[in-house]
Amino acid sequence: MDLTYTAEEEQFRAELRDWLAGSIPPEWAEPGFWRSLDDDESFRLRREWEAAKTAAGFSGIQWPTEYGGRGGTPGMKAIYDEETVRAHAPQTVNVLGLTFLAPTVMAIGTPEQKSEIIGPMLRNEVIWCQGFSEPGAGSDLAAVSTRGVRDGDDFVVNGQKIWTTNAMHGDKIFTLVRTEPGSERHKGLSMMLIDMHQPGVEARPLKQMSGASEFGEVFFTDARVPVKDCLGEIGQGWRTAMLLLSFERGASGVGQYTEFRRQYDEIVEQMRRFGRSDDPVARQKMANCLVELECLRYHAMHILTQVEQGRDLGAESSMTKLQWSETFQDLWEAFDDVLGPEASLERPRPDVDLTPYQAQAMWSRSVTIWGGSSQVQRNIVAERVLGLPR
Amino acid sequence: MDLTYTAEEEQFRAELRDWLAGSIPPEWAEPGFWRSLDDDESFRLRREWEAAKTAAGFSGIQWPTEYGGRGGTPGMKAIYDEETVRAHAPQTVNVLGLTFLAPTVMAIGTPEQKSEIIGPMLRNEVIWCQGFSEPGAGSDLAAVSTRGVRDGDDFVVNGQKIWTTNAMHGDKIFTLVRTEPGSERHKGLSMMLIDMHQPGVEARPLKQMSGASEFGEVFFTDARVPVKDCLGEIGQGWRTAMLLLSFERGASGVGQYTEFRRQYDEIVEQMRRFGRSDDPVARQKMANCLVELECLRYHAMHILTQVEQGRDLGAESSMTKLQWSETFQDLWEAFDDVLGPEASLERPRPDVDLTPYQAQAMWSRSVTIWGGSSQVQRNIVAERVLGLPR
Amino acid sequence: MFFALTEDQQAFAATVREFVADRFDLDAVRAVVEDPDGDGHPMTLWKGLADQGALAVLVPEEHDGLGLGLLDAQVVARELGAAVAPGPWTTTVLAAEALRLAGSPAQQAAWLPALAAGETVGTVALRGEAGSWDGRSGRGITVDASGERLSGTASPVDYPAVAGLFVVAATDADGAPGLYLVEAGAEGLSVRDQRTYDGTARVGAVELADTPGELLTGGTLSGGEAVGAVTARGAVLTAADLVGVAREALTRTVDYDRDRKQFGAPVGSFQAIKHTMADLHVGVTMAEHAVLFAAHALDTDDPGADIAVAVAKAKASDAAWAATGAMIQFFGGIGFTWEHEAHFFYKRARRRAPLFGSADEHRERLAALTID
Amino acid sequence: MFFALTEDQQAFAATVREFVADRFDLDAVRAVVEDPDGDGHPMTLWKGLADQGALAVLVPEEHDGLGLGLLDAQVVARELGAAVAPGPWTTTVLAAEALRLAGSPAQQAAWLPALAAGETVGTVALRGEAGSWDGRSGRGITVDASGERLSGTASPVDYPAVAGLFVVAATDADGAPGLYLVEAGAEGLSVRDQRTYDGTARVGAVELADTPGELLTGGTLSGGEAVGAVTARGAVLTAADLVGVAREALTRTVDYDRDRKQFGAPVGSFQAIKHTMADLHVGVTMAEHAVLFAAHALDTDDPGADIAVAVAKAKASDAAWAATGAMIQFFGGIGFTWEHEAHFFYKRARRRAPLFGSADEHRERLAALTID
Repeated sequence: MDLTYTAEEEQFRAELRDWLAGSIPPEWAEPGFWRSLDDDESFRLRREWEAAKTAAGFSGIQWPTEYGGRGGTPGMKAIYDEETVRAHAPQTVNVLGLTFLAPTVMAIGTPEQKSEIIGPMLRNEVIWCQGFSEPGAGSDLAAVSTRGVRDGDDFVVNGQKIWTTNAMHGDKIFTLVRTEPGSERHKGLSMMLIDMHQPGVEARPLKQMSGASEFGEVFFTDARVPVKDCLGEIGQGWRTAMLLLSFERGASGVGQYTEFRRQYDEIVEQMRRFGRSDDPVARQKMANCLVELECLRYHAMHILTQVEQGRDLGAESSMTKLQWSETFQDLWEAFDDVLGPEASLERPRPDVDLTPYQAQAMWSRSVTIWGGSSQVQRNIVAERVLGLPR
Repeated sequence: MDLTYTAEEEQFRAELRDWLAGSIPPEWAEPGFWRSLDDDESFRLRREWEAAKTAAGFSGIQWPTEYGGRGGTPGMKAIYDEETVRAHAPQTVNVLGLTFLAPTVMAIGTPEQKSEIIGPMLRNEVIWCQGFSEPGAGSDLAAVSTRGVRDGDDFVVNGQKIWTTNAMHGDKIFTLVRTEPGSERHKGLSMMLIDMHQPGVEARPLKQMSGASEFGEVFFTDARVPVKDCLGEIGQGWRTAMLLLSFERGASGVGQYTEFRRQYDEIVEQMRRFGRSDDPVARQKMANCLVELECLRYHAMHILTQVEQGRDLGAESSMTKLQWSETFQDLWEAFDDVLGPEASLERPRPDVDLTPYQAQAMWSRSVTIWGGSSQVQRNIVAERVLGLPR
Repeated sequence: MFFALTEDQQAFAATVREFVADRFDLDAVRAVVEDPDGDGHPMTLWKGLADQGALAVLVPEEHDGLGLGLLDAQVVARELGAAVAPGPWTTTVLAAEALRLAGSPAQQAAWLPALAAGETVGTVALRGEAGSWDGRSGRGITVDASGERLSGTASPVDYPAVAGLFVVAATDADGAPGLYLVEAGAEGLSVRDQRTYDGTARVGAVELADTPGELLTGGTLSGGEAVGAVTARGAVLTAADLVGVAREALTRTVDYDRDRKQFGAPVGSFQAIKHTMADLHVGVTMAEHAVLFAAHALDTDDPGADIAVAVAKAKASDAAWAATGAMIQFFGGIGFTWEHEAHFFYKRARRRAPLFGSADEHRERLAALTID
Repeated sequence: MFFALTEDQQAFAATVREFVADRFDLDAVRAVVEDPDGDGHPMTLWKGLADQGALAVLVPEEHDGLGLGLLDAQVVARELGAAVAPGPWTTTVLAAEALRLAGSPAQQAAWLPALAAGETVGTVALRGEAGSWDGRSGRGITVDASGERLSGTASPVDYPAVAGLFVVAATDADGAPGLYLVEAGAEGLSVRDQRTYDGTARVGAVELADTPGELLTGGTLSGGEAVGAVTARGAVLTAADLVGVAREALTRTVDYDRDRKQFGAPVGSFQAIKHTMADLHVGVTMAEHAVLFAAHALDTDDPGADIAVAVAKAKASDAAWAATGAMIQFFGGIGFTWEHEAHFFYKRARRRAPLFGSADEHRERLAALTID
């Protein structure tokens, strides 16, 4: 065991920390800050801050320098995740593009796609959305009804996607379209890169139970997509999708731990405020969340080690998803539980605004659903890790 | 709501209580008493006591008087269950015969079967075993490999049954045998009543993890069974079995509650002894068991009402099984948990013998397996009560 | 042995259920939820409930009530929970119960007819901010030496803004607890809106500053017994509401997953989901039993009533919490949207679960009753 | 970043695993279990472990040890747990750790070589009967004013009957805790057999009556710190044992259910069982991580070591409890029989889970560290 980073990595941490200290105003650290802005304003602020971050050399940490990345190590990426959370940096606006699309384009994109997509994405000149789910399909990504019909050099696309993050601020969307009429499930799909600024594409916000709108719906009505804007082979969209999803597997647990651990402390602070911190039963519940949080931290170090050793994580990422999502949900379940009747009041006292906490607690209900529900992840662990029969 | 019993029923209670007070020696109430005897001695004592109970008119409470029963009400049966537990009466030796076989014989037995089976069973002259499970089949009762081949007026039976209660003390066994060669699952089975005192039948005790042997295995090697000793039609054994199992559905929850509630108090007593009764976390765990125990009590009253109203309980008995078995297991899980390191010691102090408690805790692991595992019961509730698709 | 509702009680339940379904469906609920600045007290619903005697159910006949029991009242609570219906029904009934149990004939005559008719909205203020329901950690409100002036803060109080009458638990100068009547508009009384995420309710803190209050006295119960009796009835009616929420959440989830397809099969055919639903069904059924028993135990002064109330509230709180969480999970993404009704159930369950004592508090109460 | 065992450590684990599999399989375990009057200390196993350096692993090289860390030692604990192997390995290692951490050079020289070679069996007596592991509720043993005579009772103590050396936590006349050496056969020392249902261990109460004891002093740690350090190491090694039990229980269950058929399909294809196994796999994996981290944290004096130890013990206790309970359930009836090995795992997990602090006690410790 050696849980330290290299000197070069620590040097990177110092530089990043410096830059973050200078670029993040103190008010961004307040729990309610981002909720206090309207959606467009919040997005604009984040977009600009992140473009500046790219200019300062702190984006695309592990990307090759030829793509404008930093060419860093997995350790640097883990440090990046940790330090940005610690500094209260805002959520990445291009998260799905950066996580999924960019590495896929690097791997199988045409030269034109590489040059047209990656740089502008990194500089936030183009915001990418992901369109993976369709209404009612949930975690079943092969249930694609959106269809594309060839018309000269274009496909004409009709259909609907749902649970699209940043749908209202997206410029382009990558999405699976059924291009072989009559095909079923994983066959006959193509991965398309679709310009959202055209008459045939309409995005609508999807309001969540918390009142916020992190997600949206995207409707395609005779949207036109040039054939050259397919990523990977036409008809082989499922293979592209699987490659794309494989890039989810990384060392993000370090950042998640840092974030959730801070949330733990914030909940503890509220327990103290409302006289609950001496209750032995409430203490057990919180401490059990801490057990799982610390395990997430160790797991992140384990995964980082695997990545550094060049091992394929494969189905292990399903364990990571289960651990972080269930732990996060349990933590906010504990918030509701240990604060008693105060938990559901927006302002239990005139000087206390619990709405940011309540929004987090409600958001926590979604994390076991999206990105492959806990039920789907358990199937994967049982079948692919433990080898139980289908 | 009217949670009282009729005057006639209360009169029955008074009589039964009187008789029990006079027939049960005080030492039978001590936790370790029955374990202190050897198996044969314990069985003999119980058999004799119960024969006396029959003679006193306190067996077959709900059975018609023509069969030697008392012709009582469901309420009297509930009172019987409650009072026998309260008086520390021993477990019935003919339990599976009385519960399952006798009512089935009354319903579909031949006149000879009725006269030959029911009276001797009630007087404990013949002890009946049940042979429902086969090795490895678990809750899958249709997985019957034991086969019977017609030879003149007999069937010649070969095969093996497992999890047979009282196997070492049984005189006869009722069991499913595959009488149509090549048949599968529910088809081609016959319910046979087999004399265990013949060379072709051997019973072996099955030692449990607690060291006790409530169960045994029964081996058939060219055992001979007269054709007239089939119950119900030949080849229709599954139908007979389903009828038989339907008699499990009754008001037994009242007795179970009484027993488990006493066990709760016994565990509390040990908590006090070992200084654990003030621990708020241990108190939560015990109190949660109490919540479930009290719910079992209410549920028993609900079921008794249904029975008195003549309603068919159907799949509702799966809920009863889940509630009592999971609650009982949780209660003894709490014993292990709240007593800490003392829980696993047979004699933590010279004057304290925990072995009867530990045996109970280990026995509690079996109740979610036999009689249809919790998994099987959940399937039944989901499909037959909630109507979810297979 | 008859552990069930009578035909009359079942008919009463059906009447309330049909009325609410006809006249106050989920669209009507949504209108209240989406108007958080509104009073959350729709008159169509209130008048209909009054017409059906739902407000008079526990009030003695001599005060224009129906003179029925808590078992009858819980029928209404359950239907309102199942319909996630807004309004001050529970608190009005509890205020009337306080008067019935602890009030003098004059106090009863002054208020009960108006409460039974729905002309006056009542509410109860039993807990100090961040305090416990049993007063162990002190009450929020104290009475001065005159015995007639109250000061302090109580929270959460349901529907304080529309209440005409407040029943307040307070500690007098000798440290003795008791229930006091405070009228809306009384000197020094102010209501601070605390706003809850449960849009089917309106909640505030009640702040009293040397406010005139009248001790409930001369009835069957007084002092701490009276406070305890009203809290117990609040626990049972809240448990009934939660059971209604839980049952309806489960039924809707089962109905949806019976048909919804994923991976080529109905979601409800996946065993892991079936088993979750089966366990929830058992849990909700047990909670239903427990609420019936607890209501009956209070109606009949059963010596085990203390245990029964704690069991019912603990079980119903847990069942509602579990069933509504599962509702969101097993509706998939759609259950997480504002447009879907799942969050009405979820938020109502979360808010009400700790009222009149959380599951943990009631379990500790059970420990005190059976271990100490 | 390297969060894993080194190749050397993996090779060490493989050596221990293969030795135990070859020379001390489940039949050998059964022989010990079925001879409860025997000493539970088979020499084949003990000598083999000594030959492999498994007893010397933590002992400094100047005392004939290997001078390795807890990370290396937990490798052995885990393999012994997976093999449900009997014997006083854990307690002997802990006694040596007490000497290493708190003993004077002379005390170390007197005992460590014999402990490292397996010539002397050591054990630790840290808890009073029905007490707590952290001494909050007082210790079972006190020291008289001379500082050299000990009286009282400690329990549970593993393998007291075969121990040549006892390391005893006791409170002196000033109320200060410390670790004392007591030799087998000392005046006033008696061992009361308490017998446990876990046949893979032998347990008793150690009763001292004015028994001569020697304070461990002159080492790196002393007093309460020394007691705490040995308890922490006991917690981590027990957690490692429990993780071994849990992983092996899960692996055996998965292997069995992959093939076993019911209702015409492999039991392991039923989704409810798959999901239970998946959750157990995640839980056991997290416990594995936690034990590695805690051992490393103690080895490196990490400032977060207190948290790490509590996390590891809480998680491992829960994981072993859950995995062995599931083993019985999902082997079906056979897992409940004496002939089957499931009960070795189940009983070992149950007995060891509360040792050196239960999951609840360690969670309370976490609360104290992060909430107070």
